[in-house]
Amino acid sequence: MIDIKREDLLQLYYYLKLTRKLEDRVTSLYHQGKILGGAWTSNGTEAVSVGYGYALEKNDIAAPYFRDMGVFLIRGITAKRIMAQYMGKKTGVSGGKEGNVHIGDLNFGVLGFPSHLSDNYPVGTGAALAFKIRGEKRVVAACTGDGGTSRGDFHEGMNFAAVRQLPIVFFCNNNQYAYSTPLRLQMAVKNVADRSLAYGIPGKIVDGNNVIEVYMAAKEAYDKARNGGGPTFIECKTMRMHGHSEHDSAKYVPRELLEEWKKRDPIMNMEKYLLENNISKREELDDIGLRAKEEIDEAESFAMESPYPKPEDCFKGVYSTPIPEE
Amino acid sequence: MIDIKREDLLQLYYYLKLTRKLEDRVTSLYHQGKILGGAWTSNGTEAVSVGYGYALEKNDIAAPYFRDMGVFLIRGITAKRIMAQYMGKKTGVSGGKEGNVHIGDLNFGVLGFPSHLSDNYPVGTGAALAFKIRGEKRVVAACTGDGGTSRGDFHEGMNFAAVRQLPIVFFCNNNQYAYSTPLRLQMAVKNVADRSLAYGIPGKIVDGNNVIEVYMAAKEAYDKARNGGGPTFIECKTMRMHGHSEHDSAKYVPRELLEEWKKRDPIMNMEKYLLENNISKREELDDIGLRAKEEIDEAESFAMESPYPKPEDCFKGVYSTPIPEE
Amino acid sequence: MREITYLEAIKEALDEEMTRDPSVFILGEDVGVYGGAFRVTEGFYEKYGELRVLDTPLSESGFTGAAIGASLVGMRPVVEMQFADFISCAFDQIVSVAAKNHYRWGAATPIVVRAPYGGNIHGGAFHSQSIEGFFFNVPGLKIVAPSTAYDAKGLLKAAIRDNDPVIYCEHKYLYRRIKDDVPVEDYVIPLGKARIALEGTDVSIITYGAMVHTALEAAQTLKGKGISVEVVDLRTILPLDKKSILTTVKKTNKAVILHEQTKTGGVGAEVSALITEHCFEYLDGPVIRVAAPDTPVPYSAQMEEIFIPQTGDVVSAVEKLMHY
Amino acid sequence: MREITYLEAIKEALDEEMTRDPSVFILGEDVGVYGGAFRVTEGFYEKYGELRVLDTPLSESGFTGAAIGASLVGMRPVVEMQFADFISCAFDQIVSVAAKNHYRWGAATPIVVRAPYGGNIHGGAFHSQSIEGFFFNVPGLKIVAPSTAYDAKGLLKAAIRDNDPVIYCEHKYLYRRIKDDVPVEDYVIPLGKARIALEGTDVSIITYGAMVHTALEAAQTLKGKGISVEVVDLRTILPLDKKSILTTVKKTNKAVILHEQTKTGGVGAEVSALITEHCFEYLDGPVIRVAAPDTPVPYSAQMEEIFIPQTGDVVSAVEKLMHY
Ligand SMILES: Cc1ncc(C[n+]2csc(CCOP(=O)(O)OP(=O)(O)O)c2C)c(N)n1
Ligand SMILES: Cc1ncc(C[n+]2csc(CCOP(=O)(O)OP(=O)(O)O)c2C)c(N)n1
Ligand SMILES: [Mg+2]
Ligand SMILES: [Mg+2]
Repeated sequence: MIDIKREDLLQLYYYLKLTRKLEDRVTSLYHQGKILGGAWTSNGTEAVSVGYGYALEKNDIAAPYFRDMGVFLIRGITAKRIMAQYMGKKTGVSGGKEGNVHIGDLNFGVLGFPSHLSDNYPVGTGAALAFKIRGEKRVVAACTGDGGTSRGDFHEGMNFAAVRQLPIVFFCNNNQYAYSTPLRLQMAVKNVADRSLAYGIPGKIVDGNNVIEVYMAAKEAYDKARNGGGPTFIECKTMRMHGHSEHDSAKYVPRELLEEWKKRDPIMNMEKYLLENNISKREELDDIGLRAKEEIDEAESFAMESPYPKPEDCFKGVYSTPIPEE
Repeated sequence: MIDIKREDLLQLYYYLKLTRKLEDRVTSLYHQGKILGGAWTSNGTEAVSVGYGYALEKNDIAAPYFRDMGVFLIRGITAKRIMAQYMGKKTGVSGGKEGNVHIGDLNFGVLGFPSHLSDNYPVGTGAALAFKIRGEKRVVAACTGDGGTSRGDFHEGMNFAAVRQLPIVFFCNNNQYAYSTPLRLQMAVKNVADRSLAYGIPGKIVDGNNVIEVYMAAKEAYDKARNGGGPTFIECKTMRMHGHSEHDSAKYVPRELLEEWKKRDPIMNMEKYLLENNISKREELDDIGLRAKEEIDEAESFAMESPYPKPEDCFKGVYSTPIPEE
Repeated sequence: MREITYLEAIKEALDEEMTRDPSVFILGEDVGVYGGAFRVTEGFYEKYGELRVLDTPLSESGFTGAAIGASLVGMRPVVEMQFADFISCAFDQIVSVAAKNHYRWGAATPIVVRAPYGGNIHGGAFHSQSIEGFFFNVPGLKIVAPSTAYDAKGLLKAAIRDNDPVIYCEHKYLYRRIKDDVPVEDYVIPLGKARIALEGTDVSIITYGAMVHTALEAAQTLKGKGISVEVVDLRTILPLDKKSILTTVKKTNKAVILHEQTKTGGVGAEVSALITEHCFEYLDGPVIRVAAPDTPVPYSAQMEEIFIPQTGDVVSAVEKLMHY
Repeated sequence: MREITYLEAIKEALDEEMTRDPSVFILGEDVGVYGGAFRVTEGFYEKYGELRVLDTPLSESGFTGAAIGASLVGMRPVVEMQFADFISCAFDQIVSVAAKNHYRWGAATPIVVRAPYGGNIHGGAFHSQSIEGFFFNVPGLKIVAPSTAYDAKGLLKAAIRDNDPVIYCEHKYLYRRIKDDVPVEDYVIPLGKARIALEGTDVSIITYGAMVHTALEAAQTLKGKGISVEVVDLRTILPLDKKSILTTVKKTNKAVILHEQTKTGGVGAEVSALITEHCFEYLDGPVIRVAAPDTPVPYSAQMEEIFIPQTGDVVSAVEKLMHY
């Protein structure tokens, strides 16, 4: 029996459910034409963001990418604000300036996700550098996709963090595909974690569909980083169960592959674990699921009823310190 | 006894001498104020460019960086044109448009060096891709410095070449420093070659002060690439014996380190090898040295006597196909 | 003749050029098996094989640099940016290598970089940008921005056959929204030449890309008000067709410049400067620019609608100028 | 007061700001032990230690991104590009992340990117560029370009204390060539405000950076010819000080814009467009631009001399305008 408090295990389960339910709702709202623009979800890979997000401490910083819904929710960015963001409402995380998963809020220690994949690797590294300069015992968690690891910024961020032994843990949500591009056209190594050898950063591989495994690995790496042990790279092997975005039927993914992974659904895994080890009961889990559902119901109505931003909002906020026009 | 024809061994020696003499001449001309702008040399590391350059075949392509004088000379870009380029003359490689080591000439299969380090890794990869698409048995040799391997383009070029198993061999002139920056601030791995693990590209380490070792390793890797075996990365361990450029006294380099490496001078090494194995005699080597010296003397007078470009040349050549202004 | 969409026109140009010339090939993210995020290269992978329609790793600098290298040894690569916005990651290769190769060492770099750009698709700051401003001050590059299916095909063929690096700005909003007559026979539209999209006598609207349609709509409305508008479609924005710009202004003596790109430092600034520099004495009034405000592209529909210049904005600008 | 060089002024600003505010730190290539390629940070490593004067790996995108990240959690990083030209490698981080953070998610990004730019040093295409054009069409950025030691110090302090990303264009040619009075007391020069470098009545030369000195020389010559020139030093080029630009033109009714940056799509185009847009009726003649030709920076002295605008070019441009 691994030593995670029962309440933490139940919280992990709760966030898995909340993430799944939020994104499932987004999916159906998208098909009803109630979402503005596109809709991306992390379906099937929720254990990654929930696991590494939950292992962070309050003052730590997350530099996520766009399949990290669990992180947003765990850090305290509410389902209401996220749902409103999907609908382009004034009450959304960005007041309507940004959409869907392009989320960031310093009040909750979440650095904004720039579409350009892996840009947050160097950015996260910089936050970790600040902590080292100031001698603060805080860590950064940065995440990207398997495709994102092919970018120069992945290389430059990892290398700088390694040279300066910064308090940052790099995660990769290896969901087998980058849009339609399979791993074999993305890299010539067997594991994404093999990439970390180039930097002298220890690379770990975990089952990305097992939230406890992700959580434990993250916690261990954070502790190490927090105590001056330097960065770790953690590859979470999982599978993207939806298309790249909700408009994509993903015909390019072999059905058998999906069937295989369906049997390893992260929520199912967690339920099984909690029940078989008598940590929880069916009823309790159902209650948690219900709580999550209600939260999403509220989020949806909140978002639906929220006002749209004013057109003039467009002109505001380009600068933090605008130069007064006389 | 390794199997390199005697004439090849003597040619390798000749190009080592020619490179050294050309760059030494540039250095003294620089201090006499006869060079336009700065002067960079490869002093102490000549075996790298001479070794990998000499191993190339006529139709192969070089994507060099700025300490690859041996490659320029071996490919057929004459000392005259190079010296004239250093002086900003019309007869220089670029007709005065470019200076010093910013050299390229497709007539000799040399892709131009863009200052931005490692930009030539993806560029070289593209030339190799063209050969693969057309089914030509040609290879590309790309080179950069140890510092250059920290750039994103190093990562993106290596990764693409590996995924597509392209006919390219990547070299790194590891001369211990990037300007004033020592390896320990550049990377957290022991060998630059460790970086190649991230791509599934075999990494080799050779003595960069032993031209025969560099030549043999390059030849072997070219043969492999030429026959569909994919890319190889070759780290040439050596030492930059001058400053970053001729204006830099390199106080930041420990004198003892230079003393150590002085004993391993690549030209001295080669002379020793040729004499001890009775491949050549003192007189013959002196003749070769004299031939090299004369070539540089001619190059200098040619450059000195050459005209400067016309000011109006400035406006020409921006486009290959200019749009006629009516 | 038959009508095809802007997207079909791009697709046809690529297809015909690849058939005509074995040195033409395509590389980018998801252009192969998937046929591209916008389906522009659908079926190409099956038709031309995996070595001429290459799915690349997620690395814009890497595959753009590779395109440059391939072009230096005789190929004519067409790079697809999944969205124009990601061209920022390839900026160095385009500006430091491609743009300067010919001047620095005499090497032609015949690459085309396809940049699906522009707003009105609820894409936000990273899927809606007009990126011509990144490159407009970089000598050595050519930039085109077709507004019709006819131009999309003819300009892409010209770009592919040209020996210089060309950034081909294709407007995402037009992909499936416009259709026009496109000949089946091979044709090219010369780079660097603008066209008169509508003849007029009172005022000139100089524009390009999707805004050409906004200009034509505005011209319709203004016609009803008795104002005859000449609409000039630049087609190529780098280098600019100075002659056509000056000719129309000398004719109408009034100029309004329209673009979706943000105002400060936009193409309109250069066009305006050229006009005052070269035909100041012909001007009846100030040269007016109608452009997006100096902000990133906002997400919400309400904000994006005032971000992107609308017909009404153009109409009032013209009227303001007429009553100057 | 005492006279110090442009380079010493930059150095003093950095030194004083680092002493004043522990959140200010420096990162870049060779800025530590070596003191920077141009020796701007000489002695800083010894004084502030290796965590506040960081020698980075050779990776502009990486360390610029790191500066952005540090700034998001309370630091005020000053990034040194070894040469401005290499900023092309950091383009994506500056344009996609730094410039858009505040608009997209309300986060201030107080970074300064020092860009040693400009020609006249026989550096060629990769060590002489004016890079303001890369960023001039990007909302969210601020760009400054001091012309004197006094401005160099005051603008750098203002840039460091500002909460937005600022690209600080320091002209390499001026480093040790100019000296002027700089107070020992702390002072800042507000961003976004131009200055009158020379009062005059007949014609305005609007310029910035090293060209301010060329403009002043030209003004001297023209004075001898009885022409009174007003020289406006923009100081900040993004956002532009519209008010000062329009004020001088309304006063002299004639404008010449001068910059070392290449002409097409340069800052001069925007200034020209602003002038015709907002004070057309005040103009006695066309707005003339004197700028570098649309080519990469050539290496040889003979070519570079006609690439970079010379005093004579400015004098004849002004005379041409006076006789218009
Ligand atoms: C630099 C960059 N290029 C292209 C894109 C467009 N794009 C968005 S997601 C995606 C695939 C990402 O794959 P991966 O990194 O594996 O993440 P996943 O979507 O699988 O979670 C691409 C190409 C982007 N966001 N950033
Ligand atoms: C992208 C980029 N950044 C900065 C520079 C400036 N610069 C020129 S050489 C050099 C050091 C290069 O070190 P290394 O790669 O080890 O090559 P070496 O000079 O040692 O041969 C630097 C920083 C550059 N040329 N390119
Ligand atoms: Mg993936
Ligand atoms: Mg080195």
